[in-house]
Amino acid sequence: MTDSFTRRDFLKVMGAGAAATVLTGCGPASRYVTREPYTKMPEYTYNGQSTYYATTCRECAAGCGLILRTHQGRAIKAEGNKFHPLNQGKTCARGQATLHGMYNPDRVQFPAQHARGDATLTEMDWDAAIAVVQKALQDPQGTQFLLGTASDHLFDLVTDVCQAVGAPSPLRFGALSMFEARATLGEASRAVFGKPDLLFFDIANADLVISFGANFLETWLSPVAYTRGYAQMRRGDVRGHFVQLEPRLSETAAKADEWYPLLPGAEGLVVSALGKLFAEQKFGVAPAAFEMVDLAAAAEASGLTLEQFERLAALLLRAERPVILPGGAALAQAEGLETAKAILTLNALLDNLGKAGGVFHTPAAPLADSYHRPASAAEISALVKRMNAGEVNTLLVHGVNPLFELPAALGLEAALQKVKTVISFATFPDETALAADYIFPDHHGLESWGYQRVQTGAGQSALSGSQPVVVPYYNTRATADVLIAAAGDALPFKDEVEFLQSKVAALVEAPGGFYSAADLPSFWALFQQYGGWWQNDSSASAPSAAGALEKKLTFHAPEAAHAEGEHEEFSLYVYPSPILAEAGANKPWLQEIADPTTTVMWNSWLEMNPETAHHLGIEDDDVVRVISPAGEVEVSVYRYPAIRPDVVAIPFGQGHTAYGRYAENRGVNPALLFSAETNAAGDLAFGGVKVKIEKTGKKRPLSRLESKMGVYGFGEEH
Amino acid sequence: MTTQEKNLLLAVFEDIDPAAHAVDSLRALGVADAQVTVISGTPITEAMMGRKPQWSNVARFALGGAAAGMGLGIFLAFGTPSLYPVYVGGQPLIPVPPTIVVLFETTMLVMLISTFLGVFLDSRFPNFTPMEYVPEISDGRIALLIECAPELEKKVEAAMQTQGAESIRRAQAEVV
Amino acid sequence: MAIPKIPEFKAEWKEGEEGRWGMAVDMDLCTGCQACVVACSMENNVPFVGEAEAGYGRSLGWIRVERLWEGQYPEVKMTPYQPVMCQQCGSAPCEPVCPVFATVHSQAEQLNVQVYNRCVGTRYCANNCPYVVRVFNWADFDRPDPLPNQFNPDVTVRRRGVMEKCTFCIQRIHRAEDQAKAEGREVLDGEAQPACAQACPADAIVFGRLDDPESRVSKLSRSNRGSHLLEELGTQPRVTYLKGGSNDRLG
Amino acid sequence: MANLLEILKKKEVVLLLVIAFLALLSGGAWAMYQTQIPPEQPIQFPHNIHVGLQIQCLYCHPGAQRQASAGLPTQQKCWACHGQLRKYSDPAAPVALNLWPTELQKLAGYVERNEPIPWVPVYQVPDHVHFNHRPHIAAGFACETCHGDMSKKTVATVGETVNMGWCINCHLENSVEDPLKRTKLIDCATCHY
Amino acid sequence: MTVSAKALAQVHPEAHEHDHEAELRKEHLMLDPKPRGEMNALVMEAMLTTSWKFWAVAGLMALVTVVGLFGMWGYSISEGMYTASVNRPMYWSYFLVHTVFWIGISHAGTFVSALLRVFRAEFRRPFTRAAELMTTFALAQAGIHIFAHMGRVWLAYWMFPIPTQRLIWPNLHSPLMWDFLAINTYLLSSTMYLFLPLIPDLAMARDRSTGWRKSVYRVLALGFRGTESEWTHLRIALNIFAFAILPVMFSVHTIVSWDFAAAMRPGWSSTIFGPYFVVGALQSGVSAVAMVVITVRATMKNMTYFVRPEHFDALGKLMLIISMAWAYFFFNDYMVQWYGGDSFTDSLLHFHEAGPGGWVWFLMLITNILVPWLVLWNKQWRRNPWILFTVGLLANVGMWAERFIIVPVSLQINRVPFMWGHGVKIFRETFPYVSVEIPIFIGSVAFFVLLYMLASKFIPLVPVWEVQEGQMAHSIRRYGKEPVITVAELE
Repeated sequence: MTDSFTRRDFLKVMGAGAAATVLTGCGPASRYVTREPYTKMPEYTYNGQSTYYATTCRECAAGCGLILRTHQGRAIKAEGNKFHPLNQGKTCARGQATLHGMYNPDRVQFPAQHARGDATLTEMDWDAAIAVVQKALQDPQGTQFLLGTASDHLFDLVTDVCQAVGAPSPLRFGALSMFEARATLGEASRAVFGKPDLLFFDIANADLVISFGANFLETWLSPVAYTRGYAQMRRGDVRGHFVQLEPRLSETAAKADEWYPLLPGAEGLVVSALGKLFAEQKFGVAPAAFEMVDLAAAAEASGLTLEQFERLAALLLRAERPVILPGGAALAQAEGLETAKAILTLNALLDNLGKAGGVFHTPAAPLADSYHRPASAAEISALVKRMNAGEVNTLLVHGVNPLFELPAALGLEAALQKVKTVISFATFPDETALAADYIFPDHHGLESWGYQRVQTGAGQSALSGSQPVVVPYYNTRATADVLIAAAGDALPFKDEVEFLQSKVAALVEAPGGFYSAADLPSFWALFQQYGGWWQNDSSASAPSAAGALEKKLTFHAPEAAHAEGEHEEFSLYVYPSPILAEAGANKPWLQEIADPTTTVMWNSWLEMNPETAHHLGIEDDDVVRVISPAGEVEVSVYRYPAIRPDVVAIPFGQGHTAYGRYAENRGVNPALLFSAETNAAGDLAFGGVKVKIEKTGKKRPLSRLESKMGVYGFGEEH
Repeated sequence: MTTQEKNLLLAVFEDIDPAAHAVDSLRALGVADAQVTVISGTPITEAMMGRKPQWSNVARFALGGAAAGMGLGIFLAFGTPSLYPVYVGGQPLIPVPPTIVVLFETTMLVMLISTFLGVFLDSRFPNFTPMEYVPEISDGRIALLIECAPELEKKVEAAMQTQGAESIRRAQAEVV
Repeated sequence: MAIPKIPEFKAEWKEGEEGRWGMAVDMDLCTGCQACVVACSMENNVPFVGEAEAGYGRSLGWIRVERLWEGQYPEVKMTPYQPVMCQQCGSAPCEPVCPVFATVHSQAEQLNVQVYNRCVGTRYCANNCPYVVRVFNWADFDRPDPLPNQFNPDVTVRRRGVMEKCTFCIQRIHRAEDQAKAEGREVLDGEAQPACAQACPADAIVFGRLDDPESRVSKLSRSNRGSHLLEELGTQPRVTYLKGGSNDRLG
Repeated sequence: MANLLEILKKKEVVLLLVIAFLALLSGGAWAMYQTQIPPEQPIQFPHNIHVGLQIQCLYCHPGAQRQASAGLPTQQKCWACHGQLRKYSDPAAPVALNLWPTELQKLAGYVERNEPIPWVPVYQVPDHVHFNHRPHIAAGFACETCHGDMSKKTVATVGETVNMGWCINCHLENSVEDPLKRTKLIDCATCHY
Repeated sequence: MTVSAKALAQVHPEAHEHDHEAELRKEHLMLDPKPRGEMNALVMEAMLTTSWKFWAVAGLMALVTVVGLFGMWGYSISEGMYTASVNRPMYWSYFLVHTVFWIGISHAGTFVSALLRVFRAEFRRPFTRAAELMTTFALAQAGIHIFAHMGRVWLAYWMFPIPTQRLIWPNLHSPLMWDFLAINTYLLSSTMYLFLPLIPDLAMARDRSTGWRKSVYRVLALGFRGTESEWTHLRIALNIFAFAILPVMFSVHTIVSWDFAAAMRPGWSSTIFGPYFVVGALQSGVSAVAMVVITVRATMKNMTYFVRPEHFDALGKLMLIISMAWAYFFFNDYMVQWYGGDSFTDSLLHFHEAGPGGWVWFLMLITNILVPWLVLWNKQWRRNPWILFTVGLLANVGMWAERFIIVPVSLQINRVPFMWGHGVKIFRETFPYVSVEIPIFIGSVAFFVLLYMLASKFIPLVPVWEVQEGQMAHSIRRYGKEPVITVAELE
């Protein structure tokens, strides 16, 4: 344990004793509960009074600031950090449930060695663990790091380590960035605006938001910030108007004033058609980018009507500050990159670049020159190829669960067999950890130091800081410390805190900060106190789209699903569960939360239009086999009244085969159905997957919060 | 009950008529009505035997019980809310309609309990001491328990015989 | 045993039009994200019950986010998300039916209070609640170690057989009041925040003092967009639901 | 079957019944007693000596005037005095530990091992009662009103039967004049939530 | 096809010629007197005769009681209410159905005994005891179900208005509290009402038994001898009881109905629930009396003398009248709810009929109205114990169905459609595999039967003195050729 930790030794208050007082009710037994006071009183703490620590949420990559209430050394409640520019005191459901990750009964409790695929762990000590990592680093060319999207400080450190020892740069991956098609968005931004940026869409000040499948109230980019923006848009003097186009009515679409169910893959056509209609009516002539589109054909292919196009164009004409959002579902298509370009071009046509309610370049986060996006599926594919070729001897995985999150079709599981040593730093025994030879558990996010860059969602440049709010509950160790120890003299830091201090030292002098300090120690104290550092004023810049309107964009009608014959085909629409997202399945309270659209709890389901179900002779809770070219899953049907009849949808987030008792063997993982096909930007083109539905004759009731009878009427109960 | 000075005779009759006549003849012999107790296995009215009606306090007990029950109800309905005022549902502390329900139930409860107890208090039983009795009574016989001066005993015995008594015995203690 | 005589209660508390604490929920802003539900459960030690029990209507969340459907595809529309928690009725139907005074109207806080330790589990209150917001501890639901470390010490951990419901986070109200009293002042607007309002990313839930006409919640409650749930029952709910859309220029 | 009443006339039967009854009674009494005796403490802390030395209650239990829990002193605080006292006679050669009283040796042991002292709470309110010291101290109540005269006790013992009736009676007695205060003081939500 | 007594008479003209008086005597127990000693012997024989079959059945019932009722109840107390079928919004379920069911059954004992005593309906005499016994035992089952329904039954004593250190008293605003008072009043008073007329019969049993029974009866008979004053007190007390227990009985089921009617729920909030429930209780109760009387007659010795077709006839008529009254109240309630109902009440009514449990609603109408009306108008049919038993059983099934519809089915519908019901779940994935309510109910039926069986072997089931009193009062007079039954006023 590093010195920086021993400083916080006072937090080591007997969890057991304190917990017991809470647990036991009345009765004679409680008389013999012991209360163990602090041996030394911590600074600013009174016995029996809560202490609040600022830190950063690690449930997704957005980097919201949290305030953790701790009591007698136990973390009690996560609350939003009021000063944080991103979430401004608010939190989402996943952020609230983060404590159930830390105090989860199924965490990895000690460094361990184990046979791949076997859940029994053999405990080892940390010195041996460091030796294992050290050995791996002695073969830098054969070493590959695979990191998650949180947290950034570890990515920076690993980058440093890799540079120091000469290993290939680390790869980052996250299922949410796959679903958001971040590579496509970045590539489109580069093509249209000349800068591969994660753009900031100022919906707060817009009076018309047209979103192509952007589920920004659920998981998209930075949901808390966008929800705040949404609320501001609605609360304005003139209530902003919101239109969502996507094949199913998502939680976000439910908040839209107008929802248009369009066929997946036709987004580009619709964008072009809108651009053409708008330009023709406003300027009399359509720009080159959109002139190719045939309105009638676009309507035909997208499943919308010409009247609906007219309606949308009329809205655009009347709006003062319109903005168009490129959702992940629209971009993760074969023509996704073109679609992304079309959406950005339409924004340029609407003349909202750099204006209130429009599109901005997110300012570079502190300690970063530009945005480093996570790896696209193509890049992961390349890694898989290298693994298969035997070029990777040691794979070190942290903060990501690729065996679950990546499509099985990419072949990672087989490739792992070719890797001699797989080391996982997982806090949880997830699928990838169980496929590793060693698990050297990192602390949970709330027990860790670190920082996370705010990449989008706020106009300010912001760095969100983490600090441990409680002493680590188990015999875990910060991965940063392990790496620093393993790298030995290759790095100039003694421990993680020293590394962090060396990084933030650059900000002490930075202008426009939320606070200023004379020297590093005081800055570091304030950094902990406020949970990060950020600028006071927005420094978002206006993108320039010179010439974009003149570049021709062409789209093809999406391949229609076969509607004939016995084996009817459906487009499969997979969306990240708004509640579980990529890594929430192990938290019991998140499992218990009703899905906002279907109110299903604790399971996966297949959404199907009631008409289609009727036609196929399928009822609620019937288990069907969903077959794609890549694989098949069995899942219960939820007859969802607001989905296209030719589309079926499955949420992503369940279907774990490991990952603790609350996640294990629960629901299905739709990633098994994806093919490895990618779009021009390298993102997985999962939007084009077609599936067949087969009845199994089984029934597995879904647990719903809603009363089926009350919501759908009598006769709907089975 | 003092039985030392007086003799007790238990005359058992098969039917009501002879017993009724026996009562008359006893009266003729100068045995006071109060000294004759009619014991029967079936309720027979005093009128059948030509005797004065019995006095019963059971109804008074019932009335007293009703008053006490009402008092209990008043305490519950009006007393307890003012002992610890707890406000619920925007209702007044002591609402009228529920009070009526409570008053009714407690009144009836205590009234019936005191009626029940009244039966026993009034007829001075349970009594587990030996008593003058023959089991045939519960088979439908009617018995006259006659308390008479020793000098009258023979006459009474003869009169009973005349009236057709099945058996006449000097009352002995029967454990009942 | 001797009954100590309690002197006569003289204070006259009149149920005001507004009550003391209130909440306003802007349904136009509510995105149905369920952050309030999780926040509430974390703050109030609400147990989770597992798939089978949850599917059979035994989940214990104190808030639920309702939504219904209107129309048929493709003209189908979801009704606005509506978080429903205890409405803290001024004239609460649940209170008078409890035989043992386990749910009572707090005269000091003007809230509808569930006294867990007094509850004998007849569940009548839940039957009589028109909003169906009361939940019952059907069992001692298992929270394996070390999950109980997260328990909030300010909130009783309920055992099986006890009714429970939203308290407007009365422990936070008490904390704020205690703080204010120690400092010799009134509770400030926004000082006491229930977990749901604090978490709500869209700021759709606003909580505060109704007896202060200048508070944010008072102003919102008076808004012409506001309405109460099942107002016709005369329960005087303290939660105002705001509907939106009137100033939509493009709609 | 023998006469039921006759059975009861047998002496052995009656004796057995009496014994069974007494066993039940004493079992109950023992259980009651178990809940009433002061618990075994790790250190027989002499409150009387400390109070006798004019140390204020709030010196060691400062939480009482600002929060719900009065708090227990850390051993740092204990040692602050006792560590000095040890050196009092001759700072160069402090008293040998084994010459100290046993209880202080125990304290020294805990300090040495940096181990919290596992005190057993004496005044326990159940989980469903939320007691707050602060308003009681702020209202001017002396500690001994509830905790008894500590100058006469070594380890803490329960001076009063802490039950709801006891709380309410005191609340009533102290709000006779002020109906508003009484409303707060007998309100269920004041303690139960 | 209808077959009337008149038609039968025409088929057998000679029967008419036969001595009509003998027929009357055969028909009416009151006109067929036996010496008291003989009747005593009959009753004592019936009480004392047991066969191995009796003990086999009793043993089985005891087993079912211990396992089904007390075992499962203990399990549900230790595990929590999730072992039952309750959920949100169906907070009340079978336990309350069965509580109301047993309270309903308990009503007829008092009704038959007290109301018929008040109106001097002489046919009541041989089976008042059987009916009162049913009241007490059925109320005990009802109490068990109320307690089994509570989440924390070990704290049920908080409902007793007794002073405690907490200084807090029960809430008299609560219909459940009224219920608690009313049921206690009813249980105590019906037990006393059972015991008072039992004393002379206990004295009779005392006089005719030996051994342990004698000593027990000696204690229970309290030294009753049959003196004039004892009879007088008893008579007055019984009159007071008969008059006073009737309003108590009505109040009990009215208050039970207020548990529902006082609630703010569609379908429950109905002013007619009081009488509707009372009549419903009589419907199930009188049917249960008929079933018990038929069973007792069939299984116990010598009972054919005491219980005769005239009793079936009278009970059958009573059942028919009550069935009509029930139909009247049912329609009354339904009509008003249907006509003026808000949308939620409409949904509820629709749900009753067309919901998944719709068949239960139709079953209720068939067994409560159709069957009694079709069957009981016929004198021959209602005199047939098999038919009467079947009709009684069906009526009880129907009344169970009615309570089932009122409690769990109606609780599926409330004013918040999102929170409408999730159905009633009987089967579970884990032990005990069925909701505990089912074994507990079966156990309580067994417990009821067991108690009744044991009681029938311990107390004289026929109030011999009352029968004899009736026989003393009855006689036949002839007006011309017509023999006419006359009753003397003995009191």
